[in-house]
Amino acid sequence: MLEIEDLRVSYGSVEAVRGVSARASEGRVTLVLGANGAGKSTTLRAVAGLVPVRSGEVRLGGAPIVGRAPHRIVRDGLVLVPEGRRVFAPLTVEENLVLGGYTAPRAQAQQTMEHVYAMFPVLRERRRGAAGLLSGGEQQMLAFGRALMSSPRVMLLDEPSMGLAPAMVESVLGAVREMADSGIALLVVEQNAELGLEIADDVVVLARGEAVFHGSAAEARSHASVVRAFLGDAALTG
Amino acid sequence: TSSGTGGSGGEGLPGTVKIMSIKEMTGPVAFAGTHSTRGIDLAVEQINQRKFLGDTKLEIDLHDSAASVQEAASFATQAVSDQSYSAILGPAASSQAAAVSPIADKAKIPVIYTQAGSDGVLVGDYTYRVTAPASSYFHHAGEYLKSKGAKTAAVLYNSGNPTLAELGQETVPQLAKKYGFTVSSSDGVQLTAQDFTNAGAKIARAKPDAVFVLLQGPQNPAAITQLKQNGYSGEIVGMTSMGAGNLKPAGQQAKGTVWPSDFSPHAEVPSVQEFVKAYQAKYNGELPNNYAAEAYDAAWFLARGIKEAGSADRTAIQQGLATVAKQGFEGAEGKLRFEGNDLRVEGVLAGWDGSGEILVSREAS
Amino acid sequence: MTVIEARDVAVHYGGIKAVDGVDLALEPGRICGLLGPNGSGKSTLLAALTRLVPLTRGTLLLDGAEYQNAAPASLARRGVARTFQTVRLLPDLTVAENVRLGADLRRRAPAGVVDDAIERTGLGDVVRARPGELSYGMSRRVEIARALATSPRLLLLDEPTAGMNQAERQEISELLRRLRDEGLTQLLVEHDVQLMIDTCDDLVAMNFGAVVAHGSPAEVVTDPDVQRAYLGKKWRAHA
Amino acid sequence: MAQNLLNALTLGSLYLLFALGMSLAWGTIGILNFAHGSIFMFAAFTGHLLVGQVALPLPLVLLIGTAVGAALSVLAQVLAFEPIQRRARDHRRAELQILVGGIGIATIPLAIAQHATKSVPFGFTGSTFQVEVYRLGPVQLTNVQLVILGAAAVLTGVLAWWLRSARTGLALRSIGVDAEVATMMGVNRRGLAVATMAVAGALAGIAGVLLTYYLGSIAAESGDGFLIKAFAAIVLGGIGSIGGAVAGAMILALAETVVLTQTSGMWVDAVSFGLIFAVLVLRPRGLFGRKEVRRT
Amino acid sequence: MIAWYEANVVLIQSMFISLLLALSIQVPFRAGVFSLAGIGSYGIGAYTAAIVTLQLGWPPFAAIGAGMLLAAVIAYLLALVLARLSGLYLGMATIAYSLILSVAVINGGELTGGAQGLFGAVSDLQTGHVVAVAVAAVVLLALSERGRPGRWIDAVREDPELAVSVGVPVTAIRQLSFVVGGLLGACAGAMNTLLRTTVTPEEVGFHLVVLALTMIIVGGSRSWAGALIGAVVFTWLPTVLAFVGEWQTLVYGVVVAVAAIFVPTGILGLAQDFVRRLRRPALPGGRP
Ligand SMILES: Nc1ncnc2c1ncn2[C@@H]1O[C@H](COP(=O)(O)OP(=O)(O)OP(=O)(O)O)[C@@H](O)[C@H]1O
Ligand SMILES: Nc1ncnc2c1ncn2[C@@H]1O[C@H](COP(=O)(O)OP(=O)(O)OP(=O)(O)O)[C@@H](O)[C@H]1O
Ligand SMILES: CC(C)C[C@H](N)C(=O)O
Ligand SMILES: [Mg+2]
Ligand SMILES: [Mg+2]
Repeated sequence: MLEIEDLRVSYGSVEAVRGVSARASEGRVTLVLGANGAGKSTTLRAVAGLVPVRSGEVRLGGAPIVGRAPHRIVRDGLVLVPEGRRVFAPLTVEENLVLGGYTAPRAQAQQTMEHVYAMFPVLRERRRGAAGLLSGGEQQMLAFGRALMSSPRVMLLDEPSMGLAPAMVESVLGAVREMADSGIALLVVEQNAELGLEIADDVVVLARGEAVFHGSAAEARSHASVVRAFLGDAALTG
Repeated sequence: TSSGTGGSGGEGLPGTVKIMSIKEMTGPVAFAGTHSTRGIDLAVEQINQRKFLGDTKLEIDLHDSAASVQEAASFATQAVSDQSYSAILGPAASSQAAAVSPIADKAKIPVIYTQAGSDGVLVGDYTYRVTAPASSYFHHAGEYLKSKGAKTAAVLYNSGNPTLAELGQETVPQLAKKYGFTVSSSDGVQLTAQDFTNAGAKIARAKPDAVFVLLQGPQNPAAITQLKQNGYSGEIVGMTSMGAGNLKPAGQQAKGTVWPSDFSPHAEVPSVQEFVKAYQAKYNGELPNNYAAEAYDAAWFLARGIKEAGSADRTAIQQGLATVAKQGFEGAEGKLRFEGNDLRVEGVLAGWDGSGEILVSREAS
Repeated sequence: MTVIEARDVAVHYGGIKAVDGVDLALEPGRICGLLGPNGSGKSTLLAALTRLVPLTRGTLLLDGAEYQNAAPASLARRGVARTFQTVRLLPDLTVAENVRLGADLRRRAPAGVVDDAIERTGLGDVVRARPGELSYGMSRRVEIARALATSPRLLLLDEPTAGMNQAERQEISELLRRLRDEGLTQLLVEHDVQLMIDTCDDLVAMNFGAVVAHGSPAEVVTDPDVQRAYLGKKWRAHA
Repeated sequence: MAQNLLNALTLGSLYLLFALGMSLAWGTIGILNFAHGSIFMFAAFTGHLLVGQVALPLPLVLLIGTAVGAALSVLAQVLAFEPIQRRARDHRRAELQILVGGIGIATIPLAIAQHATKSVPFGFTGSTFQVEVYRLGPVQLTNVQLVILGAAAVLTGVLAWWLRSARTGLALRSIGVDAEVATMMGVNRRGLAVATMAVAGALAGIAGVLLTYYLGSIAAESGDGFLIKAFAAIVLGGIGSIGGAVAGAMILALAETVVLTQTSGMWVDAVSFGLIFAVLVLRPRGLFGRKEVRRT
Repeated sequence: MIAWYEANVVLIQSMFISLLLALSIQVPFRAGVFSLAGIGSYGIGAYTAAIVTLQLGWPPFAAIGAGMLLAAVIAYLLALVLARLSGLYLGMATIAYSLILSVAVINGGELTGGAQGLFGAVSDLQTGHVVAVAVAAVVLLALSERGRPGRWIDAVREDPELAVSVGVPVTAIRQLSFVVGGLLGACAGAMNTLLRTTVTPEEVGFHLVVLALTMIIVGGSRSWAGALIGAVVFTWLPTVLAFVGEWQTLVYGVVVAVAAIFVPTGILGLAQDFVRRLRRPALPGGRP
């Protein structure tokens, strides 16, 4: 579905991503791991068309999308849940969701909204309130729900569980798994590697802008350096 | 600085006498600056062709002060410090003129203004003004109203412009006393007022016999239109700001409007007609307006002063100007006479016939 | 003697009772963890403690003295520092200058506090970068460093390790414990339960704006209310 | 009394027509266009030039004004505001750049019109349209006033409805909040922004033409005076609210009318700006301004 | 050189006056206070200086001081009254204040000379004095841009809540910025009046708002240096553009627009970016 090939991205003279390849396929969750500053967010933003790509290929359903305007990429079925929530603070919760469904047919958007409200009841309670007044975790739920609204074919998630309470992390990651099972392709950056690995099919590890590991979730779980960096020493001995 | 100028210095005139002309060629008072410049150009052409100063040529160096006080003041200092300039023809806006005057007076370089009606403009011996204060010939309006039997008059004036404010607040009430009408209402509007609906309606409702509309150029047609739309049918009296084509947008509605003016191209005075003919010959038949006439007179005033001085020296020219001022002369505005450094003219009553400017003349009086 | 104390503190926004009658007391030299579901009022309580939102009711005490009417800026001068859940850095200043802003509080900041804060939070490589150039995790560290640079006696941390991976969280946890050992009292808001157990001396759990449990970490994470409202299946299994 | 009210309503409608476009662009895509006054004037000026050649009826002059206004506004957007917003790091910074860029742009049509007219006023004397005065009891009303009142009411209504209920309206507001995230929702930010500026400019053009018919004439500088009034009306009502713009424009016009009819016109600005000052002291975000969404 | 100086002395004076005027806006802006009250202060300074010179015969520095004191007091009161306002709402309120003042001076009767303004306020204020005052102001402001005060002001502008949390006296800094803006504006107005010996209502109008804004946005609003660049550029630009004749205003507008479009951080920012790029090697990548 989504193929990233030898992607390179620079900010001025700083090369943040130096030849990353990855793919996200229908029905699969690809987990992206990496330390702070490894280039995870940059990779996702570049795919979504938000930062210019220096070289490399990104194909969506076989068609190259590098250089395409971000709003067109959304219309092609790829949506990004950005790092740090970025909800439209002065707009109401519901307006945020409506915007999320901007490209989707109205009826379908209405249906998805019900689904989002069911998943996060607090959003329904606060639907007429300004999004910016929600708590951090509530905003994260909104950002996730908003992305669902467009009924994407490919979804990029940048730390969807950040700031969520443990029970909520489980339900969000559970929802991610369900989406994959319904045929969507997902690329997920997740710091909670333990839970992430539970729902992931494939894993890519980035370090200093390069992909240093590609493999299945099972392989990742047994790969020493991955384990040490992302699951903690306890997991290694245990 | 009483030192000599322009090369030869001392006795006798040099080959050229250089004058700086500071005029608003652009910006909101460009209508004054551009027409003044036409008048000056015509005068200088005549002065040089007629060898009025012998072999000496008058040379005008034009500077656009735009709408800026700072620019005008800066050009004045340039004229002061550059000894090749013998005198200045000053800007029209009072605020600019008021900034130029102290500089010129201190440095002792003669400045001749047109327009610039504010009090602060004439500050010493070196500053002259060749536009008579409107108040000095506004009696034409009084006589006109008397002849029409007007008993009441409303006043609508621009309180942000010194000349207009003075006319509205002082001149008209004095006129009323003298010509036997009462001022029924007096309304000031702001410098940049645009909407005269309320003022027009208010005045129209009171039905005075006459209304003085003392506003800036663009405000005049708007105010007259509103008066008429509200059914006002009495006399409308304005001032020179009604001239220069400003009433065109009001068209027929402004028909019958009159205003005292220091100049009318239709005045049957030989010196006026001589100017009008020359002007039309030079500018494709266009009729001159008061800005052109005033500036034409200013240039001639200066030339006479120089001739009298027989020198390009600034102080000598000032003395020459003083002598000429004492005698007065005939010019585009008719018979010119000075009171101190300030001009007085007889003035006329001009008017609008629906499509152009006419001379209402003095037969009414 | 408590360092800081809240008595029956409430913060209401119209009908929304973000904090509703909380009692909380921090003992000196201990790390107190604050956990609770999203929207349970943790951040609002922190804002109340630092005087950034007005109280609907209640009393606040610092070293035994009431301060619910004090100017917020005076708290920093009295040794209370905090980090924000949303990263707040000055975009035009470098990382080093952002940290120095913390030290500016004192006319004579102890020598080396800034360097020390930078070093302890692992920002050495990026001191000259500007916040816009940092990855999310790095900018979180700057938040912590700036608070440390104020040389606080009391540190309030709102999800300081969000956006960090396991190893990085370990680092921060160790840092906080070291600071505690140096005598710094802390209130830590986090959703990583393991980290809370490892780091905190006491835990307080909130729900719906009120405290629902408090005690040692072991007690609180096994509290049935907390389990139901807050913990995921992993922790439920532990019980 | 009734007459004064009607006049105030007309003046308010003119302020509103002018302010509406400005408010739309500002409240949605965050562009405070200080060239709006200049565009307004130039639309009328173009109408004047054409009417000088052929006698045109009012609807046609309006159409021309609308087209010229929209075209100039789009030009300003594409050549200036868009690049500024693209380059600026954040919104607040772009705001001032845009304001000053607009001030610069405003001088271009102004200089051209000043050059052409030498600041002598101009109107639509050649138009086939004739002002007619109707008398209804104590009140008199002109056909121009009718057109103005009608245009203001209809255009305001349509705009308010569109912003409130259409998804596009929401998309516009989202651009003003966070343009990048808006594109991540699939919003075509550039296209929508250009369309918005076209509408704003068209409104300026309509206002310019109607004002000229109403006053009989305007001058090249007339746009400037309206600009500050419209800005004031929008702020008074609360930025981003169409209802606020209506309230602001009407209150301002009413205050001015009261001053003009009850006292001397010399204090008009002092009273109306005094009113604005007082309102802002009591309501720091205008009458209907949204409260700033901020939390810790 | 001396001849050049003499010929251009008005522009040289104007340049320093404009600098002070621009600073009167720039100082509050830097603290995130979008106040244009400096323009009103300019008017207060200009008229106060004229009035005390004409009616009381005060020497120039006393006249300037009187204007500054009055403006500072009013600015402080404004700071109290407008404490809850921010952004363009504050901008509008302070513009309103300035416009009310300019209506007041037209209607001020004898005291302000009405539409004519006041003239004949002769004093012995010299260009040198103006330069000295401007330089002193710049030095003080430059100091406030470095180190601790500089960071504090940055914090107040960018994030007042954060500033409070690290102990910055936000309210006091905001009020101070109002007062300093008032002092600078009044100083500029008073000196301009005394140099020109006249003041008219026209000179203290809305166009000053436009001029001051243009100067600091094109020059760069983050530092005194930006205001200086703006003052230099916009004082001399008309002279430089004299050769385009009639289309001067048009070209002027184009220059302003182009600067706003292509120089987002002002000319100063452009220069600083350039220096920074020269000096700083590439940032090392993220942490391993
Ligand atoms: N706007 C920018 N300008 C310059 N450098 C940048 C910019 N954004 C990111 N970088 C740099 O690019 C590198 C990669 O950053 P990125 O945000 O992609 O990291 P990340 O893997 O998402 O980290 P984290 O887990 O902390 O979010 C970092 O070194 C960062 O400093
Ligand atoms: N200014 C405000 N206006 C309205 N509601 C508010 C405001 N501030 C907080 N709230 C609400 O109060 C509740 C508590 O918010 P708070 O941010 O304190 O939660 P939290 O415990 O920190 O949650 P999280 O773990 O998600 O950060 C939330 O429901 C939030 O939406
Ligand atoms: C050109 C005119 C507008 C000048 C005006 N009469 C004045 O005295 O200022
Ligand atoms: Mg990231
Ligand atoms: Mg929180």
